[in-house]
Amino acid sequence: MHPFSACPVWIIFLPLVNSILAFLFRRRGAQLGIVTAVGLVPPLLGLFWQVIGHGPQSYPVGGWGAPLGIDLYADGLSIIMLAMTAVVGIGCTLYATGYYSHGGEGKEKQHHQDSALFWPLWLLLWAALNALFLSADIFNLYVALELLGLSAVALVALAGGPSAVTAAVRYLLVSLLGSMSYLLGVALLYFAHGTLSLGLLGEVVNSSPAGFAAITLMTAGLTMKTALFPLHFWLPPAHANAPAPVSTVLSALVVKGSFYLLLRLWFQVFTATVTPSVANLLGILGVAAILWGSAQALLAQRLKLLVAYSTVAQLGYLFLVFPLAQGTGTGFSAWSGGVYFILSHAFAKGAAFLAAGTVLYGFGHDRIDELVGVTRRMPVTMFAFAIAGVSLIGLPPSGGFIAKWLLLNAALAGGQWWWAIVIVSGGLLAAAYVFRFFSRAFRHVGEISTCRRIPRSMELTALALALFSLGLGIIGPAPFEIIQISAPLSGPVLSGGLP
Amino acid sequence: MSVSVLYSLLGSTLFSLGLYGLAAYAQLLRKILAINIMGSGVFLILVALAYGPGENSPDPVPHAMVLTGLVVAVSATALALALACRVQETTGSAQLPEDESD
Amino acid sequence: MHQKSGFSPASVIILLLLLALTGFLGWAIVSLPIQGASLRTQVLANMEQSGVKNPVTAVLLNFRGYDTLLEITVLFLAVLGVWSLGTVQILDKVQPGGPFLMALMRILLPAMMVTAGYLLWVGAYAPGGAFQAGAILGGAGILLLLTDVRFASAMARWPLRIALTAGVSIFIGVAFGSMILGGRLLEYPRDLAGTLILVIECVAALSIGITLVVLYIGSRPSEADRGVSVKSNGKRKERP
Amino acid sequence: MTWSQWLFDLPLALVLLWLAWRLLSSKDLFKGVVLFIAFGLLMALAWVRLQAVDIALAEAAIGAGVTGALFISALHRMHREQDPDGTEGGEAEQSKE
Repeated sequence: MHPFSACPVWIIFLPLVNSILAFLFRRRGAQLGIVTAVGLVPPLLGLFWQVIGHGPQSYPVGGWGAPLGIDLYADGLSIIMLAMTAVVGIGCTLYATGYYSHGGEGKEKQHHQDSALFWPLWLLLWAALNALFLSADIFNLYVALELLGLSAVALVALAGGPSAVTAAVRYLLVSLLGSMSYLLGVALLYFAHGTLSLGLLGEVVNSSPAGFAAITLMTAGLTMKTALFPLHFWLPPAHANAPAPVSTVLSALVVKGSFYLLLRLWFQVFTATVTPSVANLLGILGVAAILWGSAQALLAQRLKLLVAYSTVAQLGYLFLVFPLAQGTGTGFSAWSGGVYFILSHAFAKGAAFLAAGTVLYGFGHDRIDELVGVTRRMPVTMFAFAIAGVSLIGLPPSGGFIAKWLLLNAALAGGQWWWAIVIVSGGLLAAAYVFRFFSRAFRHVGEISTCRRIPRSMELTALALALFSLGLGIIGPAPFEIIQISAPLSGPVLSGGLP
Repeated sequence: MSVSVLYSLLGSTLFSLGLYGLAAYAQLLRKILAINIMGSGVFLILVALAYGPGENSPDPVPHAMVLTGLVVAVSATALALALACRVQETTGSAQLPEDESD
Repeated sequence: MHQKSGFSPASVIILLLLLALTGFLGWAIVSLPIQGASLRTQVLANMEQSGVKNPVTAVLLNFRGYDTLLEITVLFLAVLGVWSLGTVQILDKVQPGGPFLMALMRILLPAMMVTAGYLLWVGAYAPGGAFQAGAILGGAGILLLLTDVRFASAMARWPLRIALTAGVSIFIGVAFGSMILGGRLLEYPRDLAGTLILVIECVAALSIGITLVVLYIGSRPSEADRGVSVKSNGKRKERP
Repeated sequence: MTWSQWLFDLPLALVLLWLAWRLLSSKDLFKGVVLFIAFGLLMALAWVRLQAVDIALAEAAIGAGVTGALFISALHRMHREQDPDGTEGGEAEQSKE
């Protein structure tokens, strides 16, 4: 057996074991978090090296192999997701060591949280994400989804206030409803085809009534968990009221977990079942999400709520992948645009939420109208927010630009120009809500409200994530080769050529 | 109509009924009850379809899935109930407010 | 007060939609192949190697043991989630009953323990196993919690944390142990499979039992009177 | 399916459905929870009917037993927090005895 073949196991179990340890040794949470962050790097590199060098890897847990047993599986999409999780996760871990270092003197809504429970929950969530991205079994994915959803809910509730607890319970109900719907789809698929393995299902699923019902149920459940308009109502309160590192993880990673699964199902399992009309429906809902989310972000009174509504809008773009991939020859362009969007949004939104969390931490509130001149108090944080804003708007040379460029390209090359209008106008709306905040933040005034001392790690991690979102645009084509590893769609990266 | 079909239709009816309960009632405990009914519906479909009248024993894989699902359901219910109690303690009411954002 | 009485047009539409959903599901179910493909034959063909004779136990703890491992993690997660919401004075929960109740408990509790043990043991070749046994242990624990001060105060001490994590820990331990012995994750050595499964089940049942009691308590048992300083959430709980 | 089986299955299915409806729509939450426990016990019967004894045991212990206890405990906690002037307060208070 190859010594590296066990890498996926370590990637899942290192955070899991550390979560248990962090529960047992309450005072060592931060250290265990850092141990996890550092310890994950070697197995991740090992897995990347294997996948990039030798193609997709699978690992039969228990030695049984699908369909009797459960397989772990990693291809290009999985390792991109794992890398994204690791980058944002490491950032959040470092941020949280600062955020929870002296949390006793909370102001206003910022209750003193029992950071002792943050660490086990966060590490468990990390384990759940890794398990989700590595699983190739639809029922195992259900358990991983539940693990992810419940740990996210518990983290939201950690903030403790009435709005956080209410948001958490709403989130929990939606999450459970989504899982139930997904599980029913799993049941139908199992009885129709006698297997739970993603790979095997991909070969046999057809457009039978059961297949059609399964994709409907699973898509409904997962879009609910991904907060697609009009099922987004739970997201803004949950993401805005959670503690700062938690908001970041929720917006940057957790919603991507269910979207990742949706991508897998649509493009690798239900290829024979999906119809252009359903894909268009998802695209239209995506458009509605872009418009509605941006409008709400423009109206938001609080910075974290603005960022949360921006997530609703940005998630809308992801759903454009489904109709855009239907065009002839545009499949890979749309697919890689979607994957790129997931990545760049994770980094940019991660940076934006960390920065917004720092503002809330420093000033004790995040009411936009009162945040006049904050750039002078926290220049590093505001710089990070600005870079993140560039990527959210989709200006060059950010990762957001490349993502939107790919999507635009797929739209124009496939003759679906109407989606292009939305992509462009969505960027303008994003510019509007980002500048709305900055017009106040940069204004020069004589007196600026006082700010509490901010740990260095909090400012620097936000900046690092922002730079990642920028770097994604600068390194340009490198990730395409990874995305291509056993991607379900083929075709040129850019069907219309470079600008 | 076979036993399998009868019970799986019962399962899908329970699923819809639970969905209705989840949507129609504002009281949190009732919503949580409704989720549990939905879960029972899904589990019933799994077990009913695993039951083959002609065979000696039913398919064990869905049974294992349901056992797993039951434990997940009780965990989620416990968390939901604890949250519902906190909602009441902090807001004074165990109902979800209608306005969405904060 | 919060219930709608009578039918508004909206509720009629909702009902029709739900009927449509039921019909849609029914249509999908009825269209399934009567004797469709299943993993039943594969499970039965590999029973010899699973170490147990009950197919459901074989699927749960061997063929799809990874699912079960994650599922026990979900139970652990539920405890984390519930504990993040505040603390409770555990002794408030205790309400020692009258002599009749105590006498009943003296009979009931041993009976529940024996049943749990029996279910654990029998799970290897007949219906039963860790979850059923754990649930009965949990029930016994809840009864004990309500009546016995000593047991209740034990819930506020640190060994509780070990008991809560023992199930998932032993599972992970065995999973990695089999990897060290040269197999895959959770690939039990053939001769030891039955024993290892029984060990996992015993520890998991105890953990599940304790976990259910802790979930029943509904908040973190306060350790304030144990001299450990984790009162932060307790403060939050006090309402003006 | 024979005639005698219909005599068992159909009533069981209808009673389960009726219980589910009643437990969701009952005005009194405490009654709803009691009906939920009854629902769980009858589900256990359905599991036995479908040759799923493993699940029947788990449902009786977890589904009906522990989940029911969780609901009653939560209900109790909510009523202790709130003044017992709600419409459902009276019966929940009685249930303690």
